[in-house]
Amino acid sequence: MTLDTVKHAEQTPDTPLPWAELGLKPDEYERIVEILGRRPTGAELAMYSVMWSEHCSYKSSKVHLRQFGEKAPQSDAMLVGIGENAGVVDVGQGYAVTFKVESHNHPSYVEPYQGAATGVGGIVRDILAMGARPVAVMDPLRFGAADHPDTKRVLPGVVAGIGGYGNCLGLPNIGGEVVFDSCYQGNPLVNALCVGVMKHEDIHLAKASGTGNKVILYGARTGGDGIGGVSVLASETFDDSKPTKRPAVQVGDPFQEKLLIECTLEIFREKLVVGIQDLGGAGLSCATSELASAGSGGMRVELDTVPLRDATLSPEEILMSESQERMCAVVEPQHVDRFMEICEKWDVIATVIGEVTDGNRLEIFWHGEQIVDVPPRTVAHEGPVYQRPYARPEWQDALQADDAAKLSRPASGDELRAAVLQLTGSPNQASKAWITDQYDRFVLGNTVLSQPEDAGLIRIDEESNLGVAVATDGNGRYAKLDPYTGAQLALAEAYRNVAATGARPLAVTDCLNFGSPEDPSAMWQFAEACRGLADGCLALGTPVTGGNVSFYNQTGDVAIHPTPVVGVLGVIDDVTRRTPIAFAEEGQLIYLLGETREELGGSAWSQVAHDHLGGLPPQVDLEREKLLAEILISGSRDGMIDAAHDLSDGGLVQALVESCLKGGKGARIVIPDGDDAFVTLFSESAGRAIVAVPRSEELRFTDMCGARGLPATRIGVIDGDALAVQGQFEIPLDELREVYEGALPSLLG
Amino acid sequence: MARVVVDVMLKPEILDPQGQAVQRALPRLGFNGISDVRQGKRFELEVEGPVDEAALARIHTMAETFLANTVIEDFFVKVES
Amino acid sequence: MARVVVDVMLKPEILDPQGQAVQRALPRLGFNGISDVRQGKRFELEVEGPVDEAALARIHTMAETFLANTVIEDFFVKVES
Amino acid sequence: MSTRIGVVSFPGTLDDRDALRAVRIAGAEPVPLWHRDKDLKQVDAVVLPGGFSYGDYLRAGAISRFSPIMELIISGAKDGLPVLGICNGFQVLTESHLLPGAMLRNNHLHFICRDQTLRVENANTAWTSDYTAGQEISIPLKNIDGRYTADERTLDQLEAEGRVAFRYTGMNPNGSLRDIAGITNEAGNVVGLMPHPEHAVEPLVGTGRTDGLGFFTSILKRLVSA
Ligand SMILES: Nc1ncnc2c1ncn2[C@@H]1O[C@H](COP(=O)(O)OP(=O)(O)O)[C@@H](O)[C@H]1O
Ligand SMILES: [Mg+2]
Repeated sequence: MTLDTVKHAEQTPDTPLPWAELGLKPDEYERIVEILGRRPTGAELAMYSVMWSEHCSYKSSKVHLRQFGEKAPQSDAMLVGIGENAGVVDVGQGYAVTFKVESHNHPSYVEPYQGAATGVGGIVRDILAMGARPVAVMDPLRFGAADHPDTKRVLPGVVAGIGGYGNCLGLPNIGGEVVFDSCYQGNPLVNALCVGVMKHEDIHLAKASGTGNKVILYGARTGGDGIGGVSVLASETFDDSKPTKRPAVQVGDPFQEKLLIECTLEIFREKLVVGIQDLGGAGLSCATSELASAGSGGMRVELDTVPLRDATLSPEEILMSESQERMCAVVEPQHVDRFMEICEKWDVIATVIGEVTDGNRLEIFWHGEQIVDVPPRTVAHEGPVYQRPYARPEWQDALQADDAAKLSRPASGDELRAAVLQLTGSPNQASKAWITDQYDRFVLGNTVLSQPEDAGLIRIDEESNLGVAVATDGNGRYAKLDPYTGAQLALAEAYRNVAATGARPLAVTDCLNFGSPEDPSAMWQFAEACRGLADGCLALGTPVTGGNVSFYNQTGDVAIHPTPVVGVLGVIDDVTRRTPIAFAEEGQLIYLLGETREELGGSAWSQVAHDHLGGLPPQVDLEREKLLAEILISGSRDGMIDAAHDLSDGGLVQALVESCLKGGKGARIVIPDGDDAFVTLFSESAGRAIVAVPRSEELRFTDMCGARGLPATRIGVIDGDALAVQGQFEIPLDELREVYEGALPSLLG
Repeated sequence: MARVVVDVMLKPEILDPQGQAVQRALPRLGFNGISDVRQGKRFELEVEGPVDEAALARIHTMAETFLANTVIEDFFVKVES
Repeated sequence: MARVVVDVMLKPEILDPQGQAVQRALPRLGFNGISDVRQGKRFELEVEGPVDEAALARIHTMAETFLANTVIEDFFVKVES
Repeated sequence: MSTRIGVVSFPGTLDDRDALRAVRIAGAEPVPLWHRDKDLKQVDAVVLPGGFSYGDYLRAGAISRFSPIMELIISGAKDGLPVLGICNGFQVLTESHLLPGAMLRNNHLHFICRDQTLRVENANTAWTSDYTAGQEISIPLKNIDGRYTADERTLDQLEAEGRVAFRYTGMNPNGSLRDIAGITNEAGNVVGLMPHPEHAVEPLVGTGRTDGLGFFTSILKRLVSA
């Protein structure tokens, strides 16, 4: 076979190319021909097709994601915004924190262990590429029904993969989510979040500048992993009947990644790089074109210098390979030797594969012949943009009209008791310890709060006790009922969770998991969720710093619930002031903050008791959320509250169960006069939390709430070894614990 | 009672970090002349009754659906003499 | 280039929970008639040069000191034809 | 002169920073050691910390055992150098035959991370003198290859000589024979255990208890009074 060089392409304009098989649309191919003024070479086609895929180009989502920038609240904390590998926020004392959540959904369905493992690996490299030391990970997960046989295949593999990779990297797992719902049966969601810390001056960006600077590829050798994975996997619905579309799976090597992290941090410490980029989806195509596109000059790459694991790879395959654990750095010539020395110290293979040129083209050579000659911006940053049609689905009205108020409710104390136990033992509300005990939460020695807590909280400075807290949340049921409100509820919950630990919420990352953008209904859900999130972030003053979109989460015509997963990062000046969820001191008073309305649409109770989804989700009041957060933060800082737990799915009763079990202390609860016991216990009104207040602080605390106008209702006291609701029921903690802790082990073995 | 062995190896195109780690360590330990190492799994099955074609076919299915993950692994069934 | 295989198996007296987990799962998957399963490791070594007695002796040492931990494992070296 | 305690980093070691911090909190001078180092930098004792050295590929601890620094540590330990192996470090010690037995995959086959109680059975080793025999402590446990195994004769001998240094109580988390969480050599200078004392030296982080600090204060006292 003759090599398809640029010259050859010029001479053979009529050679048919497999652009359609590579996922390009006719007009997209036309545009490539127009940009180049000739037909692309095979290698160029490979690059464009993979970089213009939905996954890399965000072509369907871009027009909506723009709002995150346009409506961004004024924030002094934002150091690097959307568009880089990850956003960076200032947390004070010269420290900057970067964090981002990403999806690895489809690969984790095909091969749960490796799919999830490489998902962790990928997000960690993103954080590393910003110049930061990765310090913690989180894993928001969604699976099909807990008792479905395929869940038993997918879940243990995913969990083992996340643990196997993250544990081996030495990154504490400080939280996440586990949600079961049959809508995720064929499309589990595996999202992974990483947090990194650096000093302001260490921030690095992905750009290649300085003519003559060397381009160094370092890390693992390049093999045939996931060739075409990005374009095929992420832009087409996975379909079992067409096994040819199954991509080669990527296999992770966490040990190699650990070396890559330490090696890269040492390189940063010695200030040896001008620009740096991790290799993730689209591999070298992405790294070289993005580096060149963001920089000032062009780039020339000798592709045959790339160290290979499989000598038979073609140049196109090398460009598209998604082999893991690789990074690409731009280094001034005088620093190359030292760079190589550090790589050698860490047993990391490093190779100069090219250099920055003074032109404005990305040129790639293979055995001396030119196979790529493109303007890099057209590959990396000026891909197609679609204004996809969207429309409110016609079933939306009927769904919202199907009010949960009509469902039959527990009335007697005995029925309430049974409902509590049913809720506590349901897979979504039960303890996730079977999963989280497979994750190292102690490594690095800075974990102050980890699961089960409202947010993960880590110390970032041992002297000053400065720390950060991160929580992720997302409720697909709420979003299905109303995607605008659902996205805001996800944001509000994560925000509230961070505040409940005593940290001040600062910034947002999000992973938007949706169905096909080519389906106007799914696209409407997406548009609404983006609008809701952008409006919500503006109202709360927490900018979106970065995130990820995962489309095509659907099987046939049936999409998953729209699932915006929102991560909120907060800062706490003194981690010793943090507030845990545990009820630890008998005699302390339990206060319910916020207002409870009858809001059962999309609730955990409606799912567990009636398998029902309908009506409207809880209302959102972001001003109230801000006020609640202020109270929680002040209460923690001034020592007025010893425990706090936000209220979300499962409502008040679920929060009580968790705080009691965590602290090993019971509670005596009195339903406020005139209130309905069932609604008080099971409603999911937003903007609420419970707190434990030492008696000596009661007056000070209620004065503060009163002065600021936050409803605070004393609902009980920490006492005994049962959860007792006066006049209704009493459940010994042992019985609750058995139900709470026994559920997942009995389902998963 | 007969023994059937199922060897499960990563497909050649799939990265084998374990084998690589072994191979990289060998020269340091003074063992040279090994150009590649792949690490896989070996299952020894004690089979009740005769290992006839039907039994082997069943074991083949078992290897394909359970012992090996054919997305990334190849497997080989053999009867131990 | 020749291939030498080193099989490493837990000693018979050592509990093998991986093998047991496989064995326990088999009936649930509809596979009966397997009375025992042991899971071990298989190393495929590509040897440069002739696999003569000297080479095999070296590989034997390598297996004994490195590939296997003889406190818990037995190993078997064979030349693949 | 201050007491110098070395902490070895192999490629893939994870808890080296924690171990260095624990040494510092105990009041000794932490000295980072690198697996390729060809001298021990005049340290008075050595900690082999936890992690996945060389990815734990092949077997946990199997590849690290052959590093240059391990040659020095093996010969030093035989001459009385105090050595503490934690988790992966314990695995390196058994692979190096400084301690008998071997570590296998947990009986439930999962990685497990939990707060674990153990009983200090031998408070006479270089690393446990600040505890009392029979004392129960609670420190984090996190591993996937933590099932301690040895043949019956070895186990009987360990018991007879009082060399079972720590035993799991409450629950055996991994199927270790005779609930063994850690052991010592005959001289008492080499100690290995699976749980992580270095994660339990500050009241704020980790489990919020400081039950692990005694390991580091024990060795410090021993070295200062020597
Ligand atoms: N996949 C997971 N990985 C790590 N931690 C998890 C995971 N799933 C749940 N958790 C943790 O378990 C605890 C309870 O989860 P959840 O009930 O979803 O919290 P909340 O309702 O406060 O958002 C939290 O600390 C959460 O971070
Ligand atoms: Mg919460």
